[in-house]
Amino acid sequence: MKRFLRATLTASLLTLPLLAFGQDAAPAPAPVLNSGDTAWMMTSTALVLLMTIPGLALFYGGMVRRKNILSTMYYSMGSAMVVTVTWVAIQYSLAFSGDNGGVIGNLDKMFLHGVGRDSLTYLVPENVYSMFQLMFAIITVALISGAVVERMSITAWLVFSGLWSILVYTPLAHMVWGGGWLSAFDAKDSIGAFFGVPKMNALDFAGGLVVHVSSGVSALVLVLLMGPRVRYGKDPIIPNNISFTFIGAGLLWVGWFGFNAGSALASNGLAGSAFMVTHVAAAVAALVWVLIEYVHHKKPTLIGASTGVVAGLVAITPASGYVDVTGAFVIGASVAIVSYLFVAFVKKVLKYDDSLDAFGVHAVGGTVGALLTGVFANPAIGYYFDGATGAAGGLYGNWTQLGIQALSVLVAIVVSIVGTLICYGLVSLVTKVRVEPQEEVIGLDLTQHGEKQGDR
Amino acid sequence: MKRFLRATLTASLLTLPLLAFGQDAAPAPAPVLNSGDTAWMMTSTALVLLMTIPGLALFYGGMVRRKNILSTMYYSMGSAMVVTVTWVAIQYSLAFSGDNGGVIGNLDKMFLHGVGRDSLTYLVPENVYSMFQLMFAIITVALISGAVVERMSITAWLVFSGLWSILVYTPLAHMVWGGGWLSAFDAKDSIGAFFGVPKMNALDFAGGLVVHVSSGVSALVLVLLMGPRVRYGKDPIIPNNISFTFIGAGLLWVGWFGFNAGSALASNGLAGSAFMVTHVAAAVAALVWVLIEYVHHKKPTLIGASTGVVAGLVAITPASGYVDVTGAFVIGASVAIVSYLFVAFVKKVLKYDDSLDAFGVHAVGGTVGALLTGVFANPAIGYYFDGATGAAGGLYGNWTQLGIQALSVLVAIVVSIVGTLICYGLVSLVTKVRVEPQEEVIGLDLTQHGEKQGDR
Amino acid sequence: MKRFLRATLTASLLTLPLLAFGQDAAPAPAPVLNSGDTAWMMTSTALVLLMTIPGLALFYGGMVRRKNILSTMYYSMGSAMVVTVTWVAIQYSLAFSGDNGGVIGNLDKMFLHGVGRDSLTYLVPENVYSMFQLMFAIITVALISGAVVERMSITAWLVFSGLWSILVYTPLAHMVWGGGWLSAFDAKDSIGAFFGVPKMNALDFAGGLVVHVSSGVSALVLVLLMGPRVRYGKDPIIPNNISFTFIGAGLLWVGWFGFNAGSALASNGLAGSAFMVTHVAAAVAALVWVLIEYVHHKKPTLIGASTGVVAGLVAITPASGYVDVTGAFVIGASVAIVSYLFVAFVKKVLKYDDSLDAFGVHAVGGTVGALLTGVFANPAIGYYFDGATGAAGGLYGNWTQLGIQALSVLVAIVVSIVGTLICYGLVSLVTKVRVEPQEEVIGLDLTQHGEKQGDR
Amino acid sequence: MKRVEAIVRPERLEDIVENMEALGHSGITVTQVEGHGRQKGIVEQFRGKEYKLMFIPKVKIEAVVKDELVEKIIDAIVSTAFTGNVGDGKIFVSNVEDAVRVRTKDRGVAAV
Amino acid sequence: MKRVEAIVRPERLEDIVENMEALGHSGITVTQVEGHGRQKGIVEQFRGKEYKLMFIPKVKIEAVVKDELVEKIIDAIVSTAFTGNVGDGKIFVSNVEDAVRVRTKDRGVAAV
Amino acid sequence: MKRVEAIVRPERLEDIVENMEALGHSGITVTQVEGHGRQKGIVEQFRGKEYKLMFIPKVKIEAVVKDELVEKIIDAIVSTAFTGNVGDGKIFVSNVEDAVRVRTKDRGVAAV
Ligand SMILES: Nc1ncnc2c1ncn2[C@@H]1O[C@H](COP(=O)(O)OP(=O)(O)O)[C@@H](O)[C@H]1O
Ligand SMILES: Nc1ncnc2c1ncn2[C@@H]1O[C@H](COP(=O)(O)OP(=O)(O)O)[C@@H](O)[C@H]1O
Ligand SMILES: Nc1ncnc2c1ncn2[C@@H]1O[C@H](COP(=O)(O)OP(=O)(O)O)[C@@H](O)[C@H]1O
Repeated sequence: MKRFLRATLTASLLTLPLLAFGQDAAPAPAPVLNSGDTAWMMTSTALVLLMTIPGLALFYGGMVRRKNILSTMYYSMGSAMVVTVTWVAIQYSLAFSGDNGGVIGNLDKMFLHGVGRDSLTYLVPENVYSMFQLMFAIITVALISGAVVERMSITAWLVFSGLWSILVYTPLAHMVWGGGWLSAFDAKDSIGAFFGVPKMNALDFAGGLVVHVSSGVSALVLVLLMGPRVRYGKDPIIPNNISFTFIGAGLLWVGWFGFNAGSALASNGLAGSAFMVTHVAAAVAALVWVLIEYVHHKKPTLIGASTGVVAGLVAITPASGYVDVTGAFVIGASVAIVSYLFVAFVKKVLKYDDSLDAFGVHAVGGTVGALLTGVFANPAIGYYFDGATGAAGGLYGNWTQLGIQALSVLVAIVVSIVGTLICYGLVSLVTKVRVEPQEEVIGLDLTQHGEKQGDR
Repeated sequence: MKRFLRATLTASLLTLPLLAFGQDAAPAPAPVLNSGDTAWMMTSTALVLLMTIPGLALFYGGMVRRKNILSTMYYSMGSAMVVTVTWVAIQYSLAFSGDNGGVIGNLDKMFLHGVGRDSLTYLVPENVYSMFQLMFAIITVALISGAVVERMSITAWLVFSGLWSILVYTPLAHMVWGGGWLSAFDAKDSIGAFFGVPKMNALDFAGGLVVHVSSGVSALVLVLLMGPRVRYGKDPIIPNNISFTFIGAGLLWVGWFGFNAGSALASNGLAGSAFMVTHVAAAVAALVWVLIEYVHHKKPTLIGASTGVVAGLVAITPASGYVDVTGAFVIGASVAIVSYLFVAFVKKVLKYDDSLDAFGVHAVGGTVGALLTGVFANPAIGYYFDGATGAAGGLYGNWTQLGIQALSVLVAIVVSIVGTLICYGLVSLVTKVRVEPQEEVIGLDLTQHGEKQGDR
Repeated sequence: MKRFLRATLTASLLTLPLLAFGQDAAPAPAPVLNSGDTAWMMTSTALVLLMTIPGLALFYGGMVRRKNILSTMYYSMGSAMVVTVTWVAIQYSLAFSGDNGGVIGNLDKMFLHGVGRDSLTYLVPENVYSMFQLMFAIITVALISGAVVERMSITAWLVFSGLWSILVYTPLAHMVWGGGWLSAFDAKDSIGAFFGVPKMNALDFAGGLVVHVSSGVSALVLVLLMGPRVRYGKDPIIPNNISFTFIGAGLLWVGWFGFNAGSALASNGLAGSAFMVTHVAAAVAALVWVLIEYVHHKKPTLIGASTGVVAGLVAITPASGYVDVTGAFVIGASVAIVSYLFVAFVKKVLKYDDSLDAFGVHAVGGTVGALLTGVFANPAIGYYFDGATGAAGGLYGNWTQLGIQALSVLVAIVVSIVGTLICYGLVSLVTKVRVEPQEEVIGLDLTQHGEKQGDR
Repeated sequence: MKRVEAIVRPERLEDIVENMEALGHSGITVTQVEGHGRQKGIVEQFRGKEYKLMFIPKVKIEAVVKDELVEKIIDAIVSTAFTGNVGDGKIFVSNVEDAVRVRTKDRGVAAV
Repeated sequence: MKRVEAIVRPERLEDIVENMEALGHSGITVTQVEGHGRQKGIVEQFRGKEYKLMFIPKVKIEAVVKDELVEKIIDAIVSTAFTGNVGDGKIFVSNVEDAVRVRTKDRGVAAV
Repeated sequence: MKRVEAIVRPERLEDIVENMEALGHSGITVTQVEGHGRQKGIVEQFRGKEYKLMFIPKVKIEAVVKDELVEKIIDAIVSTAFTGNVGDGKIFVSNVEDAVRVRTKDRGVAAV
């Protein structure tokens, strides 16, 4: 994501005819908006919103009990409303304008100040770029809700959404994509230098760390703070609408092309490569998940296949701009195995109630993907943040990358834990985080929203 | 929408290399299809169909009673079928080919006569342009159905769809987007001159007047003519599937990027700007709607948030190519307040049965947006129809624009009222408009379509 | 689909500035990726996946009984998982790399070997092209499932999916789109020469033969081999969720723009033309279907309108890059009439249990479209495979084309019948094809997948 | 105490319950059921075919009432449920031996 | 008059009703219910876990019939509902004191 | 044999059934019903309006039990269904004359 040279390359191709005339002394021409890149980025941005609204809302909404389906969908909707405002107000600026210590940006672009109709980021309108990034911020928060459905107060959730997005998402986005410490090639003035690691070059094409590790880990923290649902483990919790979950998975799959291939920020060969590995990893993960189910329970489930697809998509996310088809196969297969172990066994043993497996799918999948990026990154495909050097993983002789990836996962975990604890504390100050047990029993739809899913 | 210069600018950028060679005496080169613009316009066209089928059908279908869900969806489907045929037959030509008195076009392009594979509108294929415009025509009619669901005969609806689209939509589209009186910079031969207002320059980027005021006002007229549903106000009318309404709102949101940013007719900075304000206004309107609900009833509803989103999208529609982020915030917040007042209070007082608030959301929202465009239009963003002059609202010293906007709303209202009365009369001549009370009680799905939503 | 000259034309336009400088002696410049074409192809690829997941799954899932909805959706999901792997492994290479006897390609591109980030097909990344083609392969298999829902074992289906895609889809795709016998202008070394028909030039823009005739005919073969459902014809089989079917039809409609206009493999005038005729044929077919229903049963049904849309889309598929608006009207109307006769009368008479009319809609629709392409192909629109000659049908003096089309349909039918018989035999060797009658009565969701659609 | 059980057209439900309440009886339990009787089945269509459904949606209204209220309740139901067409429904009366109100543990008629 | 109430497997519904109708009795009311009994619960899966459901879908078929028809109706039901496996269901018979046909206001056995 | 029929809050269902089973009675049939009684209706919102619903979701638990078990079953239900608030529900007891187990063709108490 967001590599400089890549953009420049495209630009120079386009301006080739001009350059060809030996304007040797002339300054580099101002970049000109590329309509194809812009078309793809607007499409991608729309696709990433589709992933959350209605995609994720359906994916999650189908798995809870009928009395909580609207409430579950409302969490996603709430994130979209709140984070849009906080993003435009300060987050875009803090993530993508300037740099302070490699950790956070500045406030120069508050309320999109200075972002005009003709401002460009690479060869696309900065307005589009800011919206593309916003859609990532929205879905990241919404992902967390999978862990706390059926019990978290909607008021608490709305407040939490904004706070978490500011305190956790923004610095991570800056560090990885905004030119901060984790992605910087050699960040002498950064917090990294302070800790003795000025050079990071972590690879996270479309958000393995920023989106999935962060949301998954934060989900687990929330679960541990809030405790399980009433009667958890006693009553079977039967999904109210598995078709909805499947439709949601389908929309996530389709939208994820915008998520990953859109992260090339251009309509080019890198986008095409990301598109391909995204699809392959998703299908492979689903297939492997299904095979495990055959072995484990004889019956392949539709929720299983849907979960497999999502797990595959999660894991390929950080890798999508770096690996080739081999990487896609291995990443897809690995994440299915590891994630299945987590949701089917580890959760049972550890007894935490991560209702819809936000941790088991997103933190685990994001980590698997981030680490394997350090193994399979093929320098013939992606670049480091400086845009000049091809990004190589262990298989291409650069095993250090695996260490860097592990360290960056660690940083994401630490930021997520600390940030979520702070957010939880702040939310608790203004409102109760959990609904009353009696409200939980009746269902959040009626008690929180005064609505019922259907007429029967 | 449809500004000439904008297109020309893009074209000249592309042809720059050619021009750079001092072809001083040469005629302006023929415009060359831009593949990026074309990609975005095809995507946008698909997105606008998605808004109606299945978007609006779901949004509306979820809110009626179970016995009428299929019938409600059928209205949208019916509009799509009928209007496609009438559009290709005569409407496209009447709206976008030639001009008669600033009110209507000619019939030169009946059945797309003369629109070949290589015909261009700006830099995109005219085939695509005609389809993009068609999708607007489809959704506009479908929006009206929200007011008459659960009682209008499907046969009457199919006839009404075609008639209304021809008699009301077509002249409005021509007047505003086809070079007719309302948009013309100085229309000396137009009906405007006759009324002493030759210069209008009304701003309606993506259809505040043409789509929302027209459909919303016509909806109210139909409601008043047809009367309320049997037992309206006695039985509570409980939505049969709020998730469907939410999914529909989500698809509308996503599709609206095609609606508004597509109205730039190019993949450029203006499209990017429209994209951004569209999203911001939607989220702000939803958030404000939710806050009002907190105050009014303690409980924020999912239908409320969904309605807020749609209201915000409606209001930003006319403004989307003219205003900046400030305008988006104000327009989003304003429409939520005004629309809420209408659906929650005014309707109760006036006692008309606008079943799904086609008037309260679309006419009201479209009017709010059209007027505020006259206040917030920022000349650094959009152009008047001539394409040469930046479009300025009151805040940029041109308070006349507000008057022009008010007058154009008035024109849209008058055309809608008169046209709908005529259509209603004509439909009444060929078939009964309303189903029998007994059929209404049993439900329109079974009595009109011989179908039931589900097996239980 | 896949015409050489078309691509070249676009390329030369883009490189015009370079060429203009009289590089007379220079070799033709290497093709440069076109970002607009690439944007449209990535969008189209995503849209074609959307057609299957969740589009077709919803379309079919809504029409079966509640106890089989998940199983029905699983068939589509299963095809997506399995065919992705077999496609990347060998099918893409066999279909689109090299040629053996005009029947099949070679294995040079197994596992996308040699397909790098910068490999192009025409002016788009080959990665994108291979995924676009894959999405076609996925939906084709999934279409077949409509005939065997509610009784075919999921294990058998997964195996069948892969086998059929390799044995039937791959050679057909190669013959029609991969430069094989059916499309080749003059294929002297091909199987055609052997049979005395070296010159074919069959027209199939987006898959009338390859996708619809093949799936529809194979569906019928499976139905005849497997027999009807238990109590077929005794119990009424009432759709469990007609809204789902309608949503599915809507997503198919929207996605089909990617299917047909995407088959131009560029974002150009041909794509725009295909876009237009696709939409028109769909709406006309739906309208005619509805009118037939009015005559036949007085009541127009939502399933009828949805089926009409799909039938229209099927029939325009082979024609979409060749015919103009007149062709679209005639093809749309014809397929509605012929398909209605099949599903409403012929099926009743012949008493086979093609559960969701895969044959009546796809084989019949594909054949109607393929034949009428031979009548209405307008040389001002599309090209033969060589890209140099405009493709003309009977109305433009080339009635031979109708014969060629008929022959190509025949070839598709023969390949499908033989291939499906082989696949069925192979599947029977490894697993039982049909579930036990008792399992069928209880429902496949519980017995095959251990899941239930909802909590009630 | 008697159980009065009426199987009627769904669209008459609200009116019937209002009428029963007007008689001073408030405890009522309603079940969505499907009826099979003389009423001609509903015809549904599916791709050019017509299916006559064996069952028609009905609601069952159950109320356990004091003996002296039975006839009044029957009258209230009949007068509101009546349309004169086949399918108007039926009312059955049977004996109830005991009743318990969970909240108060009242037994017998006091619990109704 | 007796109420014959049978709780049986959903998949046998149509056949049973056809059989009852063959005996000349047409008035039948059907309710979707969930049963709990000796039948082993259905096992559902969710992400690698198995849930044994407490309740199994059943249908309840209710018919108020003339006394002399009771045994025939029972036989008709038993013969069609029988599979020999646990979960085949039960039939209960109880007394009905009065019946009313809303459309005609007939009372008693005439209304059945 | 008696039919014990309890109309209770849906959220108490599982506990009640467990308690009944603990008494050695396993045959139970559950129906989703809607109740109308003293309990204040649920308030639903729709675009700024509030609707008080006439009916509240309840479950009906039916068990045909041996006479000697009736009081124990009632106690088991009351103790678990009780919250002390309006809407806790009611239990009705009526006579059942005969029972048949389809699988074994057992009749009478043996079939319960
Ligand atoms: N003997 C009966 N036992 C149980 N339910 C009955 C009986 N007779 C009628 N019903 C129920 O009453 C409904 C109305 O009865 P029906 O015969 O259709 O109309 P009508 O009462 O006008 O003759 C039926 O659909 C069925 O649910
Ligand atoms: N005593 C009872 N009271 C009410 N319903 C019962 C009773 N016994 C059985 N049932 C119902 O009958 C169904 C079948 O009974 P079950 O015990 O599972 O099978 P079987 O009759 O073969 O022993 C149960 O699911 C339950 O709904
Ligand atoms: N007389 C009755 N006949 C049938 N159902 C009743 C009767 N009384 C109460 N019910 C059912 O019991 C439920 C609870 O009764 P309600 O009056 O609300 O509470 P409470 O028992 O605490 O006074 C009602 O919703 C209704 O379904």
